[in-house]
Amino acid sequence: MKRTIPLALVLIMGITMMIQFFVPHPVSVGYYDLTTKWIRIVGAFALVLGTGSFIMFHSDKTRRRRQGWGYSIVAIAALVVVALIGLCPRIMLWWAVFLPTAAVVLGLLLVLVRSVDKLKRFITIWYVIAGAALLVALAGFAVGVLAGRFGWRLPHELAGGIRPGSILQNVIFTNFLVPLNASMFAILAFYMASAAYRAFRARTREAALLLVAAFIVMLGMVPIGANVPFFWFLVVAVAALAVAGLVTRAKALFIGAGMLAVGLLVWLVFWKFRIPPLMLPDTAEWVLSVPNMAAKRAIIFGVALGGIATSLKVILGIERGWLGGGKQ
Amino acid sequence: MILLLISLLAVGQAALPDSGAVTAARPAPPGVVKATDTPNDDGKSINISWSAADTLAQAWLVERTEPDSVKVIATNKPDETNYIDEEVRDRVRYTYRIAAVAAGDTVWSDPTPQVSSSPQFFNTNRINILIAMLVFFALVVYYIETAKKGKNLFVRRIAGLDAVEEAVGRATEMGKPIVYVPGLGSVADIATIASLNILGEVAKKTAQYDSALLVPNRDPIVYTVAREIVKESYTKAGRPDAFRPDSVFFVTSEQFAFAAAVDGLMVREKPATNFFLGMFWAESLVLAETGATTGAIQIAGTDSVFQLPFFITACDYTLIGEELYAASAYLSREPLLLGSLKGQDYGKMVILLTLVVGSVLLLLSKLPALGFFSRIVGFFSTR
Amino acid sequence: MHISTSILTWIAVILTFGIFSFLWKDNPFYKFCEHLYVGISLGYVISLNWYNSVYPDLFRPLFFQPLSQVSLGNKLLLIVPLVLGLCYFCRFIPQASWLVRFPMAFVLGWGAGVTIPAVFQTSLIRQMQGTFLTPGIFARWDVFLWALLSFVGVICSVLYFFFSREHKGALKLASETGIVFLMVGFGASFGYTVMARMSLLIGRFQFLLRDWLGMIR
Amino acid sequence: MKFLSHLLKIDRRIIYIVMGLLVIFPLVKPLGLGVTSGPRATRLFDAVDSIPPGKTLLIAVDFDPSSMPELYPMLAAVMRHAFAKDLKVLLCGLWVTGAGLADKAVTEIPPEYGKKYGDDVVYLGWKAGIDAVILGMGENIRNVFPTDYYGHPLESLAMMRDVQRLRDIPMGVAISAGTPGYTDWLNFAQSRYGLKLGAGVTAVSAADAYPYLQTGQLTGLLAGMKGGAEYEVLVQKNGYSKAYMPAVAAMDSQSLAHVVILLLVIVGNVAYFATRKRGT
Repeated sequence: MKRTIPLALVLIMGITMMIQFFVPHPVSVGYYDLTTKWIRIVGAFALVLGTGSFIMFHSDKTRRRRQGWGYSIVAIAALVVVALIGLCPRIMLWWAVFLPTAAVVLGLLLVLVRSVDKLKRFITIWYVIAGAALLVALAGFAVGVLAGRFGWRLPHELAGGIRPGSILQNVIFTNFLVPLNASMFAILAFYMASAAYRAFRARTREAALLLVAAFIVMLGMVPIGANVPFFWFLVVAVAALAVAGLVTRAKALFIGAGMLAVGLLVWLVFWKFRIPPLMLPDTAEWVLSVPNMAAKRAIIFGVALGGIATSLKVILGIERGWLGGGKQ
Repeated sequence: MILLLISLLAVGQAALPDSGAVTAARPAPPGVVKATDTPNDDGKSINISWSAADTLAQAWLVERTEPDSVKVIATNKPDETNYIDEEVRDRVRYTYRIAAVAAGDTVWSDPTPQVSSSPQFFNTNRINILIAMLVFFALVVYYIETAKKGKNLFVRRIAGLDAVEEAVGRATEMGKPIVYVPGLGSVADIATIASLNILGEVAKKTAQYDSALLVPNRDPIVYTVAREIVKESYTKAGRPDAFRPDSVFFVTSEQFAFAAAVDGLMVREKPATNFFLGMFWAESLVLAETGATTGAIQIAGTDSVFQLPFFITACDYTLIGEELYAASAYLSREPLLLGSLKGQDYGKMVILLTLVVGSVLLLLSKLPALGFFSRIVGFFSTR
Repeated sequence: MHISTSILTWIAVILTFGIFSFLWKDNPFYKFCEHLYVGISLGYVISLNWYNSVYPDLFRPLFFQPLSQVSLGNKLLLIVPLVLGLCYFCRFIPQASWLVRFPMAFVLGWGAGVTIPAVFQTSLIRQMQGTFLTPGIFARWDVFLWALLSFVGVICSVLYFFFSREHKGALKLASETGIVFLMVGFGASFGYTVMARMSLLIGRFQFLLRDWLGMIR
Repeated sequence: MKFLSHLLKIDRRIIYIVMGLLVIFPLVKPLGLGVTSGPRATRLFDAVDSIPPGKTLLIAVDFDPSSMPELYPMLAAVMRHAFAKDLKVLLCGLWVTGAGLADKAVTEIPPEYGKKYGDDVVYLGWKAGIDAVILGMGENIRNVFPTDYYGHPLESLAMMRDVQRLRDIPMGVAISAGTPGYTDWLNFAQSRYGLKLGAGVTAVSAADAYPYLQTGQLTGLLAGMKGGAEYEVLVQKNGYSKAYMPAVAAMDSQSLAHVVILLLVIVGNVAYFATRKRGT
């Protein structure tokens, strides 16, 4: 029962949605609208899984005092405070600031009390956090109701939790989320620089080809490469090949340099000894729209067939990984 | 849809209306007026199209007659010679008339035969998708069934696997450990499952040659599965005693903290070989770079297109996208993996064959005799 | 050069340097910022999910709107997604954890059923239509050359990922040319990725120099 | 050769400092290299330019703060272009973390052109369920977004009266940092409802968009911060806006950063091959 019904459900949903794609009849369109609305709701609930495992992981780490448990408290506190501020409909700003601080103070008090051996047995740190969070939630809702009845009106834009467009959302978004999220990715540029110097090597023929294509695209896509003829880029490439051949005495590099040099000469003659007008940006555009387009299209075919095969195996119940361990 | 258009045009030329004496100012009534139920829709819409008999008309009036009312429902600009009426009810009979309007004169065409809209049960434009789906489904299911029946399906040995063999050998000669990172993905990612299959193989070798193996993990579930696989491989290789449980360990779930921790491990242990097989994101750069600077042989493999360029330049050998799946299918001989891999392989063959044959026919369609081949491109359009 | 006085900008600057400190060494300040980030982003997503999806699409029509606005039939229909959604909570109740399979089956089945035809349409049929060599390629010498080159590129790149026969003879030549195209394709992605990472860093410095130090416009 | 092998041992922090300085320097002292607009950006600009006034332009805000430097200038430039052409602008999003960015754009940019929220610009907000949202909008925008992001019911917004579903919208521009993004708009909006689509993407996913350009599914592409700068230049050159152009200002640093990376790779390789010859 625990496996057959989910598998049947996945089969029915998969087949009906595929058939629906081919049937324009109003019944099929109606069925489609209904299920899309349901999916939007169930999809939003899926967030429960993520939040649940997050809280479980960090609270477990705190309870077991594993290395770095202090930071887990920070993570859970941040989650609880931001979620509560967001969800309380009419929490007022200074209540929103006052209550979390009160909860933290209460938490610290309980931690001190807990360090006394007698009490350690029945008050664990996890209950402290749960207690503090509960306190904040109850107080927030109560204040919201009271504020409603007694008309404690704060300036309109201060109230309203993370209601779209409210002041709280902007504060949390622009001054906490944006700097953290943006900086987390900005440090990648530094890793890129040190990896470029210490790891990106033309070890194999393929890696060398990759780096040359990367150089053309990188220079072609920025203003500095805008008026550099591709001809000079090739001259530099010939020089680099020659030097590499000299240093490593690898015959292949010399042949490569020679062939490229001959090619350049022919190209020069073709343009009657004037520098061919093909600019770097146009070459980069060619690299992107011919070889790159062909390679990416082949990858799209591969990924599409792979994705379809996997989806089909899920629908037909051949692939059951998503069911998880489970007894039967 | 195409046949409809062509028949429309053909009929249009044949029966040009020969209206009576035409005064200079009076426009001729519009030519062939056709009203049809819009095909491949959910009903409630009728397609009206007509052809301009002359260029005098400044506007067109579209008039609809129903059992109980007559109403002009639209005025179109001269160049718009069709209109889709969507305020109709299904199974009610309508007739339409079109008027050419010019300098005060309104000349009505004769009414169209009665027509009523109705929903269709099959969208004929999407036959091409239905055929493609059926062909590919048949291939995948056929190969999975044959694989299940135990018939051995041939999958070529991926060049990457020789590199794996040689890298493990090198580590044993130098007596240095091997670091195997099964990626940062979860058990749901195909790349992680493929990586765990290859881990089993590598663990068998380290058991035989008795060299040290370190497996840091980022996902708790992948950690538990990896430990089982390594334990099983050690027993299969007949060396259950050599298995050290702490060689497979969980590090952290934060992306960059995990990368920093594995970097520390590589700098401390100075491994001879690093394996980065599975799902990677932006932190792949950090891992590959530190690994390269410690001078270890590095073999990577992932299906995330964004990280492949970095692995290709920073590692000695890289399994590109589907090669990772093929390697795991080759090693594990698991019918599910083999079946779907073969199904996709022959799916690709069908695509390539269609492309080549289609292109040849299309190029031939330039010859006058084989003009109808040019319809092939239309067959592949999507609506 | 006038340094900003708003406390909020200073918080943003401190957090930025907190993350950047990871470049020097993994330190407590970085760990604090990273855990703060993980907590805040999840809390933020929860509240937005509530305001934009769960409340307007489910709770308001089901509980708060009277029967005059939402018919009884629709209300009963809304019970289904509510029950499926609540099943997600059972994941954390050991005995009932198998219930989570129902919403997952619904979402996975629906997703697969919708994705397969859409992928056939956009990634396979439409892309194949774009790959055909049509008489139009004879327009000019370069159009013909690049169309042929792209066609050969697609065929060879797909053949590189062909695993059912040993790569010998013609197949070996095809996969050799295929890998060349693939490498140029990866090179293009490499170039663009470098460009992307640099833009993100420049964006952060623009924030520091403009909003914090006021040194640039 | 000793110098080369020493070169390899440079501490990575020195490279970080060099990198940081070289990026900051052009921001403070612009080199003025100028930006030329490529074919892909011009194609998108002409497509938006050809939309008759009064019609609605759909902009999908599918990115988060981490790709703001690349994609926010595009959003601003396209909105300025639309307002200068008296187009109505309809914003929506598939990324939850993009909600704040669209909100910022809707508050900052319309006043520059005297455009009013509700009459000239509407932000529908974010909804879970990627394909469900797009397909729902195809049938009828109201049953996906009964109210806009700020809670006003759609009926109360003047602009929404003549926009019922995707067919009423001549063109859309999907500004996306990954998935969900322009591929979903292609998969579901274009193939089912025929929405003409342009795209603005982060540089990372730009190379993968070319197959869709070649088949004509995408009408024009803006790639990374450079794409944003190209569009900003086009908008300014046609006299549609005199606003500050952040992306163009960053182009000098971008150029310098690329040259630095190039040199680092070349020097790294020379040092590596030279010392490897000695069998280190």
